Amino acid sequence: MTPRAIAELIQSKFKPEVAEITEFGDQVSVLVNKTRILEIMSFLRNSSELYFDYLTDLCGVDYQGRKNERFEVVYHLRSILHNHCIRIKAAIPEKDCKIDSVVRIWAGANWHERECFDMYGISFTGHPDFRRILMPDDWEGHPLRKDYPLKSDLGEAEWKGFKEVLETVERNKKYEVR
Amino acid sequence: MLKKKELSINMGPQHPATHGVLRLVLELDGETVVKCTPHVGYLHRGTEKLGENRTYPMALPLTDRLDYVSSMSNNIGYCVAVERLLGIEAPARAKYIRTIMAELTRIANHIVWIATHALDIGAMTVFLYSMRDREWILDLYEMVCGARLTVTYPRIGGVRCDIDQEFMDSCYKFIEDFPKRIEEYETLIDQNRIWLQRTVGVGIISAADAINWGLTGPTLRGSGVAYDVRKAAPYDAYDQIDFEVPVGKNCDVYDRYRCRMDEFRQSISIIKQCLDKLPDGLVLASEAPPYDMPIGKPRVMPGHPMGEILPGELVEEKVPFDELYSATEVPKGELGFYFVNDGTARPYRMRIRAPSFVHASVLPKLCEGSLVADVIANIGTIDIVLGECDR
Amino acid sequence: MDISSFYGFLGTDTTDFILRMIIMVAKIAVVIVIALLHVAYSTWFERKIIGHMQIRLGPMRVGYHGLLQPFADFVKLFFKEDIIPSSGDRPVFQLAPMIALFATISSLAVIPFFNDFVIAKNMNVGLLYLFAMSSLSAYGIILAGWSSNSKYAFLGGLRSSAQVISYEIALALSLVGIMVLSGSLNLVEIIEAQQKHWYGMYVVVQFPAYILFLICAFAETNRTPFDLPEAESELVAGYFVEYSGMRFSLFFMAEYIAMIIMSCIAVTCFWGGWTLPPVVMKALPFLAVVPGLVWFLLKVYCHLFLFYWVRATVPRFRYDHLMSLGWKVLIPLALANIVITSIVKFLF
Amino acid sequence: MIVDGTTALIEVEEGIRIIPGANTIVCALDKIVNWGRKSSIWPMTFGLACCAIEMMATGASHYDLDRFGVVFRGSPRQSDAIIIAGTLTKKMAPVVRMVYDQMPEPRYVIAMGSCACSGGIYNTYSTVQGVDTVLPVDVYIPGCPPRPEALLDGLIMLQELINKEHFKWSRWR
Repeated sequence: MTPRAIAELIQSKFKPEVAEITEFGDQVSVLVNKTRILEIMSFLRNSSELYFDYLTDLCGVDYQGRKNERFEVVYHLRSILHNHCIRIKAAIPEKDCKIDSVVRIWAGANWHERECFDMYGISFTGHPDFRRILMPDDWEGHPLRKDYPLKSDLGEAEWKGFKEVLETVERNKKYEVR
Repeated sequence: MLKKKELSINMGPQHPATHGVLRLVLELDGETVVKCTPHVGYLHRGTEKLGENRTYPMALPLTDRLDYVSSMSNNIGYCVAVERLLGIEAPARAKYIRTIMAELTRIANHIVWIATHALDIGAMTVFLYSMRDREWILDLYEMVCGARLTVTYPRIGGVRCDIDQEFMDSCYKFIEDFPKRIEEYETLIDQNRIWLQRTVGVGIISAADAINWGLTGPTLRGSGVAYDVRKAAPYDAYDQIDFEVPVGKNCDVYDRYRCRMDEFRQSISIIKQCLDKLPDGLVLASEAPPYDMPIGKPRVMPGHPMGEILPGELVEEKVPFDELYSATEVPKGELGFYFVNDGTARPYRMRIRAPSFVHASVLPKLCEGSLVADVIANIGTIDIVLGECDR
Repeated sequence: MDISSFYGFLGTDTTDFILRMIIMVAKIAVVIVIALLHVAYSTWFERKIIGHMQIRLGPMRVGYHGLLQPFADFVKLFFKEDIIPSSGDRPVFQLAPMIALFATISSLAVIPFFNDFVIAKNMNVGLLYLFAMSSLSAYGIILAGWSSNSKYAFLGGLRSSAQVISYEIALALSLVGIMVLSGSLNLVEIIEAQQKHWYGMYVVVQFPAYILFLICAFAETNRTPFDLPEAESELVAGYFVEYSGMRFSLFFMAEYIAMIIMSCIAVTCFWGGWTLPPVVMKALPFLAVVPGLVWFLLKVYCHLFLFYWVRATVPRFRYDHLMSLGWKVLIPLALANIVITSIVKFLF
Repeated sequence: MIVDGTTALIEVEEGIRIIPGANTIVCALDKIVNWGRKSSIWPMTFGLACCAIEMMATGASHYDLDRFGVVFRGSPRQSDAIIIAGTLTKKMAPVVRMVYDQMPEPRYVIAMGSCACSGGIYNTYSTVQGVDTVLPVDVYIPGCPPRPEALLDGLIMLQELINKEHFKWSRWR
């Protein structure tokens, strides 16, 4: 099936949920409401003509000040059987920063969702093992947000684990013979 | 009553067998692993954030350092993605050169894989034999671009410079001689009873599970799923090349090993075909962006000039964002780049879908219930590189 | 019981006693010094052999072709800081490497190096003594693993104890055939018994036992493919993961001496020790001018080479495979060998 | 010679006092100890990122670190040097420091690659700008990644550094 046809099928099936369909090149993205995301995803996974058995990627995007809803969670789906793919996006407002987890549908979503939380602070309800993944557990802030600094010097906001190391270094300097 | 307590051991981040800085917390009952929790992120360098602050040509060197074992493939994956985004078509000769390079990289990567995998299982000679042959490929790299590891040879819209006759001759010699070296590795381990005992029936993951977990590359194909981006969505010259996708049957460590060994031979055949068919012409498209690509202004709807959008301000009209996901088959699996572009020369969002990240997530499934020694075999078989996993 | 007969072997005369003591101490000193030199050079030999097998050179820069490498390593280790983990069991931690080393070194007492040169000459339980000492050195390993208070060391120690216990049985059983044939446990008598046959080496008639013995010897000395207690990719360095400096080198020495001892046992029990087979001596009588020690060492070096060769070739066993190999294959085969040998000896 | 409280120390320079005659012993021993240390540097099997692959390549048959007596050891307790090969992240910094603290004296640190020297191209929220903020570095090897020849050069420089050491063996207890 062409991506366009898939998008139209989704739209016909979940009419009120689909907010927008955009196209770039041969790729189509479908923006849906986050409330029934689990239902939509189960349909995509289980319907025999679509059969998206393979979650290629799951990531977040921060549209701070560029779009009405600050965050979007992007799902890239692929069907190995039919060799077609689609992009599903779910808009997430900053105030209600959570969405249902799809780990039950695709086990591979596990780490992607954790990373999405780590980088953007989007919570996934129903995730079996929900904690930070790339940054240390007690890291403050979500680095890939657009208002997070890029450079190394975080000043006061420095991770306290790293501060402790620097203290150890200071403490042990007197034992070094150089 | 004796109280039974699992022994929890911490493997890594500094451990000889964790291929970098992967950390596993294992809970052991005797020698059996009851629970396995991988911890990643010890090499999280903020590549995605850094990429969002650089122009497309300038973010290219970052991709080398993702999967540093197969840096050329990452470069190609990135270039293909940006070309698709910016609508640039690389010349035919460049496409063929890239295909040759991608396959050389596949061989180099699998060499490092077999080296470390065998070393972990205890066969140290395979490591030294195969690292010797890797130098050969690195010499070929040096011949075209002067660098060994982080090459940055491909460019958006082609490759940096043309290959010469000397490279062609060396390459022909390489593809002629290398099959003998593969046989050498196979002599050492293929029929070795200890190797078979360590790999056959270990780390089984069924085809359905493998798809469900999102595995790609030889790790997926070892489970019998013939999914290969080179076939499913061809890029570069792969649609003009005739090759097979080796698949396994028994979904275990041994089959994944066999898959990679067969990929050596397929890669050699691809390189041979590419060298034979290599067309003449330019190697860099004329519309390729220069290195100091002007950043430009973001596409905004009228009434919202650049720089006046404050954080938290509500934008009434929708802003056009180009979105593109592009996948290429790197030696480890499917490397995807997802770009959100707002019209500037900088990606608004650069997402890297790294195969190692997905593969590392499947470790608990592979390891739980097996022995400590199998954990080592399993880490080896999924072929992860932490640079790519943590980004 | 007459006390003089109890000390009779030392002689009644005081000067005679002192003389014997001096000779004894000199013998011990010579053997230990030579053994330690062998340890030093067997590490060099190993690095060279494995290097050349792996198309590289091995040590080259320290001395001619790296000949001084073992001494450099020793000097460095000797002057290295010695760390004792504060959470570990301090006395046991210090004791463990000594047990490992002294148990292996004292095995040298019963090895006949050449004709009439053996420290404890009339030890009529020589083989049993060797087994006892090699089991004793396992204590060193287990205690090291326990006292380090590190999980890797602990797992290494556990693996090692299980491995040594299981392979000890097969090792001893594989030599029972030799005992049956020679009718003695004294190593010198075993060599002399071999000389009575035209072939002069029990390896000819006890070939299966020899293979069994070799496999068990690899396991006893924790060498590849049975190097599970110190499996680098699994347990970092196994039982001596917490040891640094000199204490670590004691373990290192113990391992290499154990390897040399195993080779010595193999040479003594299966290859006729310092002797050559009578059939060879008859054919090539000029070989008699070569001292026996040369043949002995040559045979030992061949066995050491085998150790290194195997290390460069095969991967490592998995723990359960190791156990099932030991209990389900080696021990039954060794028992079968005993039965067959005894029947054959009884019939002929 | 007996050194006790009564032995007079000679002040050769402002603040530097020596035991008279001790240099004949000290210097000879220094030479032996330094020779031993420089001829058998055992670095730890410890790779962080890209440079680790070049480190592996240097250890493998083509470049063969074993020629210099360099053997990789898995345990920090038995290693003399730590080669920081790759980017050091803030999450990894406590681990690296801990591993370094576990190493026995004398211990040497080689910063391999531009990331370890200065942070390299990665000036981001999660990376440490140069490993010398965490560890005392002896030798810096620039390059991204350094070629194996550069690593060999760095090791030879470390050997020269060790050769100039004086009285460092006194720390052995």
